[in-house]
Amino acid sequence: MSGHHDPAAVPVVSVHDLYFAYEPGRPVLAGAELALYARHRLAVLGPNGGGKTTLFRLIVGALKPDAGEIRLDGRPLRHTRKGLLELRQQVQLVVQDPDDQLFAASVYQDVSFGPVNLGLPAPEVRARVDAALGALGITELADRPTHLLSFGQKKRTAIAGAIAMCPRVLVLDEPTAGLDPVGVEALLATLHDLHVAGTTLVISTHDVDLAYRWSDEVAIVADGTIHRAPVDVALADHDLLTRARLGPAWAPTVHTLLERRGGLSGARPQTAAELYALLDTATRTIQPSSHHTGGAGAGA
Amino acid sequence: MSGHHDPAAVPVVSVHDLYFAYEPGRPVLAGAELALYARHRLAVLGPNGGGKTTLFRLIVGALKPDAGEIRLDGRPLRHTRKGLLELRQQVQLVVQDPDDQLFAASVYQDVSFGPVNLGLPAPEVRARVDAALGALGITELADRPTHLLSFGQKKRTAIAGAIAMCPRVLVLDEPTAGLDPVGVEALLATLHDLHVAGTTLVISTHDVDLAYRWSDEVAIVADGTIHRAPVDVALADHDLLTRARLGPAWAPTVHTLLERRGGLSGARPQTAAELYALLDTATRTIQPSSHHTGGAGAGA
Amino acid sequence: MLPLDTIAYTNRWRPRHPGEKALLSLGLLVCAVALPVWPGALVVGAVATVILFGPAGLSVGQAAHALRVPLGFVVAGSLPLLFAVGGSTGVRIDLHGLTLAAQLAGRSTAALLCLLLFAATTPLADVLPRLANLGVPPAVTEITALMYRMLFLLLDTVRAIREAQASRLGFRNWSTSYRSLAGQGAAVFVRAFDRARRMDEGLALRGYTGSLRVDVESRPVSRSFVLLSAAVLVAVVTVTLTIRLALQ
Amino acid sequence: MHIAEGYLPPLHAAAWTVAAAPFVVHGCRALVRQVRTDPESKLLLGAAGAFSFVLSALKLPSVTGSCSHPTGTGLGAILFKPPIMSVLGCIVLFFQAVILAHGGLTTLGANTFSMAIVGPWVGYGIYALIRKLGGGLGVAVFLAAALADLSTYCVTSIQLALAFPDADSGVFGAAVKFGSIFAITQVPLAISEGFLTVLVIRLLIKASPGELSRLGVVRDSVRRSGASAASVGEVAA
Ligand SMILES: Nc1ncnc2c1ncn2[C@@H]1O[C@H](COP(=O)(O)OP(=O)(O)OP(=O)(O)O)[C@@H](O)[C@H]1O
Ligand SMILES: Nc1ncnc2c1ncn2[C@@H]1O[C@H](COP(=O)(O)OP(=O)(O)OP(=O)(O)O)[C@@H](O)[C@H]1O
Ligand SMILES: [Mg+2]
Ligand SMILES: [Mg+2]
Repeated sequence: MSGHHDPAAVPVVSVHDLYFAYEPGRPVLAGAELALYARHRLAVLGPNGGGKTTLFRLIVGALKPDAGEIRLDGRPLRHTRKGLLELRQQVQLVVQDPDDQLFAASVYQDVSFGPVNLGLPAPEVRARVDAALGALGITELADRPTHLLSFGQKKRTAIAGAIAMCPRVLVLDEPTAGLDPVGVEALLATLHDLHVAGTTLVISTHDVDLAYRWSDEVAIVADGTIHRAPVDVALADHDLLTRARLGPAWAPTVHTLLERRGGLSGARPQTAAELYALLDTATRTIQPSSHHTGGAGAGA
Repeated sequence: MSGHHDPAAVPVVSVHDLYFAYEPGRPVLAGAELALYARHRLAVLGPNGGGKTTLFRLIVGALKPDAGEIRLDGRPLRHTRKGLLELRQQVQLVVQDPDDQLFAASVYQDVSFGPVNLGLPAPEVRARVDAALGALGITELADRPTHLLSFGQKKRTAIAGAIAMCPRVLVLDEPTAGLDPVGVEALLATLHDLHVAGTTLVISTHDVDLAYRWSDEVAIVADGTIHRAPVDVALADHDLLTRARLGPAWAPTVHTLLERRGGLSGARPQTAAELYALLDTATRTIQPSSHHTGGAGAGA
Repeated sequence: MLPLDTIAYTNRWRPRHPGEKALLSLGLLVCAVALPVWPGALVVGAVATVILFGPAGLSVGQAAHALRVPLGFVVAGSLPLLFAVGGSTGVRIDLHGLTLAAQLAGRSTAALLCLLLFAATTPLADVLPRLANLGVPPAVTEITALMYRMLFLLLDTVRAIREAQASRLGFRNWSTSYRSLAGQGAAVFVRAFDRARRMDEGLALRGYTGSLRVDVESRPVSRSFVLLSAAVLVAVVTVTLTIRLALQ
Repeated sequence: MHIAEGYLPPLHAAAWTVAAAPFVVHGCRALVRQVRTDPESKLLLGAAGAFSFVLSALKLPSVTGSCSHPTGTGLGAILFKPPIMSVLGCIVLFFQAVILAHGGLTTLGANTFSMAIVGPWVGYGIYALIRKLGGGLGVAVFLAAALADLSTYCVTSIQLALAFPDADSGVFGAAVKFGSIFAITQVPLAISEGFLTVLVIRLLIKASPGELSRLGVVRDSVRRSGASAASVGEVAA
């Protein structure tokens, strides 16, 4: 997979033996470990209240760990004004509810906030905003007031605001929640472009199938720790999945079941479309005659 | 399917040639038709901004249609105080964001709001609240302040508040959004109990697979109209799905593809588990020898 | 949610610099108030109406909807002028008051049309960030912009809560209504501060360290629009004063 | 109780603007100072302002069957103190003028004076006085909210009377005239608002005691205030 990292490389951001509790005695994270490498795509899964959002808030410095360390390019993060400023130029978080992040009256103004704060000259600000709006496909919304946007449009604006900071790591908390399937595809296309452009991407999701098809690696946050594994390993570990209140991803499960049965060949499918294609090929190979007669029966 | 209705029956709630626009000239619904029968389970699908929430707000009388009619037990709804009062004793809506519904200081107080407003005597109020809390499994939260609940707990409290009104029709706007897979199962179990108890259930969702496994019928809200069809018909109509920005449900799709290939027998699976069972049986039937050896390979 | 606000964003004059529109509409507003009511109100009112429905492209329906409530205030406020109290007769119809009430209604209506011309063409998103240029302290303009943003979030919350309460029969009678309303007030308070807290964090993540400065869309000032506006204002003053002199 | 756009003669409009200006400027100074020492409070102030706007958009049931709105000045003053309210109230009135066409820009000074200055000061003064005299929270809140509303409407009547004195009885007669006409709607409304504000504060003590004590509305002992609020509830019920 394109995102697999060189094990000797220094992670952009890493988390070491992290402890955090909102209330004393009830730790949300206890000994969490995580590393984000350049161009990595990580999906964070876990039960409600497992600590995904908390982890993200720690990574971007919104919360201060009780113990443990967060490192940026191998150097420990200091929770000073300066340290945080540096961190936030590298790592941007898009929170789940876009209304928490949009404050300005118009889309253009809102997206310009980060670059203006960075103290960039006006033409540079304008260029960054235009690029961010373009990347999200919302150039024509620039003049629209934030309060008249639909949910999906707000989400894109919030992401554009983060991208305008040109972060090396972009963390998105449940970016697909509330989007319709086509909206999800559009978002994934945007994330793909960012991935190609070299951004490290982290998303949290409750959708195992999405994690399966999108990420290089998954991190499962449950019981205070983080279990990291390549996608296909993690999603085949039924104990882990049960503990994390997750189900298996269906495409690999079906594939595995069919493989046992024989007759399916080729790489493990990453998406529904790939599995369908595989099944279709298999159908054609084995019983070419029945291919076009069976179609009508689907809806009966 | 258990929910299939007698075509001669009078629907509990029906919607006839409904027109509605928030802004003149931009209708959200234009000629919508829908009927909810007793003990029916309907899933409403559609793109973002398609009009699902708007339809629900019209059905519960929060919005007044520009034209067309809503009927309760066959009698046209009048948007008078009295007419709405009658409607609201029969039909309850649980909105997507539970924060929009919870305003009282404690869970118990919030759930008791409706029964108290009905003017019931205190013991009856208590009985209803206890029953509702019990049905949602949140009896032990009764004294907790609503704003300290987790998202899933808030959701349950909001549903309990609606159930305490003992409605014949319960409408839920995206009830599974933001819940983890186990949370979704728990919710579905609750809905199943309500279904068994005779409540008509309507949910909206972006999850085609959920609609497929849960509902008797789906209604697709797109382009101002509502396309109604039994689940397996609707979810096999690719044109309709494309127009509604939806993908196909995967369990029936895989099943269909496998049927073409031959070797699968039995009823169309409703859930992932059923399909897996089917595949597993098929595997065993065809190649009993490979069954227990293939398992480990899944994660490799 | 607030129709006039929405209209402003889709209005034909949206791309114009807010200063241009302020010059024209607020200039007319000053004329409406400062010039002699007769014939000033008539002249200003007529000019504002023509601009509103002509170049600014507002529809009659939109204007009627926006002006319904404020015109109600004007009418209600004029009624007390129709009679005099406390004289020998106690209460009597005051004929002089009739002229006064008519003048008042005329001036107010004309002024309202000017206000509408500004409000329906000039969205606050364009105005607020530029208030700093007028000498308003940045802290105040930024808080104003935040209020504007949060306003809509809270209005939506109130709407949703009101609907949910109505659906659970919260407005069945007086006592349930008060309970519901108090619930709304409290819920809005809690939500407002929760919003502030969450937005504070959301902004911190975007590099917020105390300043909410943003880049404002550039809107070139059209010299011809400014000159035409000035000409309209001069014409309004001249015509009004001329008619006034001719009448005397 | 807004005075509509263009309703006041130019001299009156200007005079009320001049009268309101020092209060608003003083409030602005206080606000700028607070924001400088505590930049985080910017968002809280934005929320407070938005809350004030939305409060005045709540629909009160009224005797006439139609709906009317509370002024919210009493509650705002208790929660955020009068100097801040003079700025927030002025901004709210500005918003109401340019996005609802309620009130107006030429009458902004006069409306600010009655709704954002006199109302909050009267409300807060009464609240502080009753609390100092050992009165219960409920009574203090009720009177503060009701009298803030009433004082606003009295000032508005006087503003109108000064602009349009009665032919027979002059300014005083006109004030009585305007006052008694608005009294039909305003007196029940003020009482309504008083009750409502008590209920709101009571809920707030339960729902966000932290915020209230930060704003200085309740002191250390939340339990004691909770108890007094409960007795207030009996008054209101
Ligand atoms: N501000 C807070 N104060 C106290 N406890 C909190 C706070 N935020 C979260 N928690 C608690 O911390 C735990 C982890 O919450 P978190 O939001 O990180 O979970 P999550 O994995 O993001 O869940 P979800 O899938 O529901 O978004 C939960 O038990 C939650 O109740
Ligand atoms: N209060 C409102 N004022 C104006 N327009 C609105 C309002 N609420 C919704 N709309 C518009 O009406 C259309 C339908 O919205 P609705 O919320 O019903 O869609 P939905 O199907 O529920 O979408 P989603 O899947 O995103 O929840 C959208 O175009 C939306 O922008
Ligand atoms: Mg979370
Ligand atoms: Mg919706």
